[in-house]
Amino acid sequence: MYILVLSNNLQTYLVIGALLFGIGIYGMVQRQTFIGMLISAELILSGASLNFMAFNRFLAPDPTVGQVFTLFIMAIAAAEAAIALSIIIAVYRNYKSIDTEDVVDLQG
Amino acid sequence: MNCAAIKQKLSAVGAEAISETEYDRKGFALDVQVAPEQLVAAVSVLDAEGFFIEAVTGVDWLGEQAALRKEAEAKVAAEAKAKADAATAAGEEPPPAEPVAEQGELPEDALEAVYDFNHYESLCRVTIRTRMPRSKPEVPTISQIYPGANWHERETHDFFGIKFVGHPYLVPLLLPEDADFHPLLKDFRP
Amino acid sequence: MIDYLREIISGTWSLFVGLGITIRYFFQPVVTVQYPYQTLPMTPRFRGHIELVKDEETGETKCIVCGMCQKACPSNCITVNGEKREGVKGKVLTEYTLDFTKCSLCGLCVESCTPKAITFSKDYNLAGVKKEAYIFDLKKRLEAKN
Amino acid sequence: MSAFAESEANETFVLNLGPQHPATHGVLRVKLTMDGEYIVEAEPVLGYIHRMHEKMGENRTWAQFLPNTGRMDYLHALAFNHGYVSVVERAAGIEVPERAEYLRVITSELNRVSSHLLWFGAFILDLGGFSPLLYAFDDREHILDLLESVTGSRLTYCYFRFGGVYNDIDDNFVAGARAFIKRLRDRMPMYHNLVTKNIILMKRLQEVGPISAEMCRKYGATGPVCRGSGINFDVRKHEPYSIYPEMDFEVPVYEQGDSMARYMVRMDEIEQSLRIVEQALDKLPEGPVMAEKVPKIIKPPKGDYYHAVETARGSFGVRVVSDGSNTPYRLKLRSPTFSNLSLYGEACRGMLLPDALALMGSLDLVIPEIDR
Amino acid sequence: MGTQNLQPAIVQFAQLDKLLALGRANSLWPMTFGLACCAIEMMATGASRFDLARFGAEVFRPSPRQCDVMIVAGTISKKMAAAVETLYDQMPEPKWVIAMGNCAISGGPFVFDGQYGIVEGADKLFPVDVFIPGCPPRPEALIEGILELEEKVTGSRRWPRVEVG
Amino acid sequence: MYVDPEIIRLLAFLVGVIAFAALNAAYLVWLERKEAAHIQRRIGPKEVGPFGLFQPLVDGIKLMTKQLIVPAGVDPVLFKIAPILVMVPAIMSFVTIPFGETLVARNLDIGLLAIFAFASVNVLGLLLGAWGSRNKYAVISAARVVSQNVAYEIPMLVTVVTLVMITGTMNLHTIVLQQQGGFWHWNIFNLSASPLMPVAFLIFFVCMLAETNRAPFDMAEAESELVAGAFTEYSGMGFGVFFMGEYANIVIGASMATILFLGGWDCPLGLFPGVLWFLIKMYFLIFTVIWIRWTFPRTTFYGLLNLSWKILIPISFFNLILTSAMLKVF
Amino acid sequence: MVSLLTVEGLSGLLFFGFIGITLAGAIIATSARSLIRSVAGLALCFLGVAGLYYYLNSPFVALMQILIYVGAVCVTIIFAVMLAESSELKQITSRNGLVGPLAFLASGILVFALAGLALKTEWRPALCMVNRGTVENLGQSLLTTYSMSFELISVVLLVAVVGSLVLARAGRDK
Repeated sequence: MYILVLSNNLQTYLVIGALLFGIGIYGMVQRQTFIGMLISAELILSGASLNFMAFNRFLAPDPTVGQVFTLFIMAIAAAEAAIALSIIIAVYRNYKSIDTEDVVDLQG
Repeated sequence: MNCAAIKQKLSAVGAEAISETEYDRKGFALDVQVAPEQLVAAVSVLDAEGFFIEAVTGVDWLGEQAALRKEAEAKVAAEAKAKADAATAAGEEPPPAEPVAEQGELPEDALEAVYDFNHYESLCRVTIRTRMPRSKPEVPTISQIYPGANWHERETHDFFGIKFVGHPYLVPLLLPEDADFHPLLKDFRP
Repeated sequence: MIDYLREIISGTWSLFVGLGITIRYFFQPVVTVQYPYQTLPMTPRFRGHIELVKDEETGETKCIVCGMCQKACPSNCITVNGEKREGVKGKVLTEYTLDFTKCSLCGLCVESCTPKAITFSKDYNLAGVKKEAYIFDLKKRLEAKN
Repeated sequence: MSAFAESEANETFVLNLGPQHPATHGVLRVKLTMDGEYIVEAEPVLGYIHRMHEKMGENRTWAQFLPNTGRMDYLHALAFNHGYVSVVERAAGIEVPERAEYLRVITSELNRVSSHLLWFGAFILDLGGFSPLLYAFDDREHILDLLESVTGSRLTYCYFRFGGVYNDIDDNFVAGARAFIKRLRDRMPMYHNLVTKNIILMKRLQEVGPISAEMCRKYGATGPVCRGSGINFDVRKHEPYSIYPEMDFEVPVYEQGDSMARYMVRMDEIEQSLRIVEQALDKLPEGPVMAEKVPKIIKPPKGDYYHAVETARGSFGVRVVSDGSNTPYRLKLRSPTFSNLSLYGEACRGMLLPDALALMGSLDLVIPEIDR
Repeated sequence: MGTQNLQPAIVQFAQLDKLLALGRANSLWPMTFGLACCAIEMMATGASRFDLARFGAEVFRPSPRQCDVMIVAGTISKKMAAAVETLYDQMPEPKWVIAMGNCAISGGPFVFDGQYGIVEGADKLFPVDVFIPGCPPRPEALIEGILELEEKVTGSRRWPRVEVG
Repeated sequence: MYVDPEIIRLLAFLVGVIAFAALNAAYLVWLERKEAAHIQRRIGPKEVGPFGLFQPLVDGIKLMTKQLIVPAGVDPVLFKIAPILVMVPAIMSFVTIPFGETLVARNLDIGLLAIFAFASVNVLGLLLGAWGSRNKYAVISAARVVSQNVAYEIPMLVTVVTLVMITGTMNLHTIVLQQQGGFWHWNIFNLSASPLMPVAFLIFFVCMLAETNRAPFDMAEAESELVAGAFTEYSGMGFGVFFMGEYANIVIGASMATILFLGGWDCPLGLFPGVLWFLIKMYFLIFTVIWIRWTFPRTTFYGLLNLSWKILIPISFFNLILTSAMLKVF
Repeated sequence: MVSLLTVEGLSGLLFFGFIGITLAGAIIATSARSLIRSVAGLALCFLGVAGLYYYLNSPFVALMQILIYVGAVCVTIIFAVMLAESSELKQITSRNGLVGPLAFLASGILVFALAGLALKTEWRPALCMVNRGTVENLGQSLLTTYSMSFELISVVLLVAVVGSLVLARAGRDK
């Protein structure tokens, strides 16, 4: 059965990665709140990581590279989430809103 | 600090009547009657002397005036009767019964607010009373002097409908929030 | 620094002391009285609901229907009725109802009873599915006992 | 989301503690305005167990009101009995035989110990410890057995009468009380080791919920609450009643004013009460337990009368206004916890929720006594 | 074949119901809910001397969502009545109510002409399954009440009755 | 039809693990109730079955047949999903725990990491459930759980890292094998690696208590403060599953402590190793957990954070540095 | 032909499950109305991705994914949602009717391009393997080849921790 060996196929992962990336982009545009956008950003990062991992598994001569990359992305993502959320909270404190449209007052 | 000194200070702010009572008999040392206007001044004196607030309550004197009059009438009648008896005993013609003097309308019955203060160090329970007409039961609040009076006054307002003028939050405390009855009034019927 | 360490150590020690106490109790015998199988002895002065006393000589109640208990009761849970019968001195009890659901077990009725015709029962474990079961007809109860 | 949206403007939200909440010891409701876990404002809402005692006082004869007193503060019912019978005796001029006063003090102090034990257990339960509650209940059952053997009931006693007490005690009671005193004295070190010295409890109580002496005065706090704030005020010493002047006991006072101080006051009071009981048992005179000349229907002369007693929670005062009839004209019950609780709103401002609950526990609330 | 096969099935359903009833009866979790004096006796019942735990009924849950039985221990004032009703409504089915003490049964000693503050009995608010009279009832009576409720649920009583002389 | 024996083995393990988790949860409740009772000098459940042994069974029957209320205003999806999110990771963690020399479902090289990874999902479940139930008490409780878990994950992980430095592997099976042959080989007594090993064990134990929300750190379900905390709105089996998840987490915590510090299935005196010893050690730890629960009052929230940041974290870091220095020297 | 009842078959099915979880999670994350459900979707998506990593022979990264993304990032986001929930309702009002479809179109094109590229390109596997990519290898390369980046990442994390503390504190003071 062909479909059962999909898991051993590079393209599968690449397509899933592309889908994640696309959904992330869509969410990025569509979402109106900072948190929603942050979530979408995480999706985009996931798509990228998945690509790295897939290439790492199937193509790379040194199969630690992709993993190291993904780990770094995770660390960056965690740091980003922490910073982004503290910014969101600070914004919320000042504007009482996490809606991007409401935060237009640059003179703050 | 002794009760006599307090008595003087209280009379200085214009208390209507002050009597030193026998502690063993009554359970309090000073019985002070003030007009509602003097209440705050009197309480301030106690506050300056370091008294603590024990309780605030009310008494409904409904029917008191009628009873007083009845008593007075009875007294008059008794006197008349005694006179008559004395006269009869003396063998005189009893004087004709005097016509009962026509009396005006009864004065209005009063509501009384009673404040109990006590002292941590020495034994001197001071009772301050103030009377107000039943139709317009208003008395200034003392909750700015004693924050503890806040609840006591609310409770008294619950039970008697006494309005503490200037009270910050005079809503029912023990009765339901929307209660509009005052159960301890003598004419209360549920 | 010394204080810091001392606090840690003494604090931890206090925790172990506490654990020691509870584990000691763990191995001690239980103090439970297993109610439906075992029962505690009731003190003779225990106050259950009231009950009519039987006169040992006549086998009848001692009640003289004076109504003192009814008057003394703070919560109006006693109803006593009697009637005049021929050949009998005083009144004869026809009804003695106790609404136990209003009783506060203060004992004023028992105290006020001059002929000592009522006493406290020892019913300490009443429970049932009907409220009406606790409006006792004490006269019937006395007769049922006989 | 409404909970959070409603208070968006100032980042606070309202938390309704009660009327059914495990920490409020009954049906108290506290409206807490909170900023996160910090309390901005606390407003106790009373009256959920308002049982119209004062109204009932005007509807019943002097004697018929007796059972009510035991139901206000069901934990220290005998002291409330004591306050009420004392004021009526004062009003009607009834002399009480000495033995009766001794019995009143013995039973009432035992009752105080049982009240403190229950408070101890419930307080630790508030703080999350469970077993001390049951140990305290275990000890308390012994007191209840003793009291039941005299009064006939376990909780809401109606034992005192105008002019004396209802039953005399027997030798079994005396022996039992002495045995109990020994037992509790042996147990107290265990309580201290298990609870008082426990680091977690110390951390939770020390410097938590401070109440200043001035605050006590302004709010009229009495009992262990004011004694924990350095005020040496105990009605038993301050305006001695009954046979307390003849007893040798101390009033424990702690200066700190925090929850730990109030805790320690009560723990020390248990020992003092045991001392009183011990002395009273030693000195117990022979004689009747009921005055002989007590009128069947009591009609005190016209006037106001006041009498205060020291209950487990503070000074309980009864003001009666008699119009000379067989029912009180007005009956004011000054309950200690009412005043003690009234300072809660101010005391817990800015505190964390668990600390505020510890403070509430340390005030030793009995709600039916507050609401009356 | 139909009838012959149906017969045992019905019996088995009955057995299942019996099992459910047994389960429910032996795991009555009360609500931590005390109103007045009787609440102290309720605590005493849970304490070492009487130990309600023997019947599996010591799991006092503070949230009504997890309770099976509400022990109304004390006077219900009119101010409190709404809250008590809400609590009752919040409990999941099947649920039971025990009215402990005279106040919960009929208002007890606090009923008088012209009373303005209390509800005269929990059964004015919701159906009550077991009544335990007393003021307050002794802990044994509460245990008896729990046993009575178990009897009501399962239809039979497993425990001996204590006769009082 | 051909069925791969490997699948049967997997299924058997799955069934076994779920049954083990469920039974454990049920009988830990029984143990807790009995132990609490005896500490308090009561009898505890007794009337249902011998020694009340059927008590968990009837409780289970009752909970399963109880009405499942989804209160108005809650987020129904999250509300229903949350108990599962608490339960499933716990069950998955069981897969990698070696109960005996051969009794392990999946011997992962990074079993230690797997358990920590799955444990972290637990918090998410509680958070979603609490937020989904739209109850203020639940939300406060959830906020507490998270800060608590964050605060205690640090000393726990540092301690575990110290341990991994000593053992050099994250394979639980290997870690146990290294401790074979008498209790002086157990990591808790491995004083040559670091003289603070017993302290490290204490830290691990305390962190485990905090992570599983057990007293004295039961902030999440602080009865006297937050009614029933995150579970306030849950009824019937929803509550039951939360409860099972909680007890499963305790079992996992206790088995981790057993594996990492107490030599797993190793017999203290080097006699016959076996699964029995593992269970004895694990249940002793659980007994201790319950024992602690019924002895101490609850800490406050800031007291708990203070404990973590001021005491546990410095000590565990000190231990880490000390251990690495000793490893370098010796 | 592989039977479904073998390990391979099951694992293939499981693989489908993971793909489904990933995509479903991602869609929920972007389209759910309430933020909290988006986060739940995100967590679901991350779990799926972790599963996919497992299939890519690196259980270590899979577990790290769960530990960091689900256990830390998602929890942090939920926390923020709790603090700033109130604007959730406004979500329903879209700013412009065209934004949705346009975004869909744009991302659709992007996905098609990327997927087409992935499928069309002929990927050539590496000729030889330096190592097998186990945890050990990973650790070694982290501490040798990538030690510099490792250090830098730690600095970034530290800065992030300090920064977020400062930001969150600043709001408190006002």
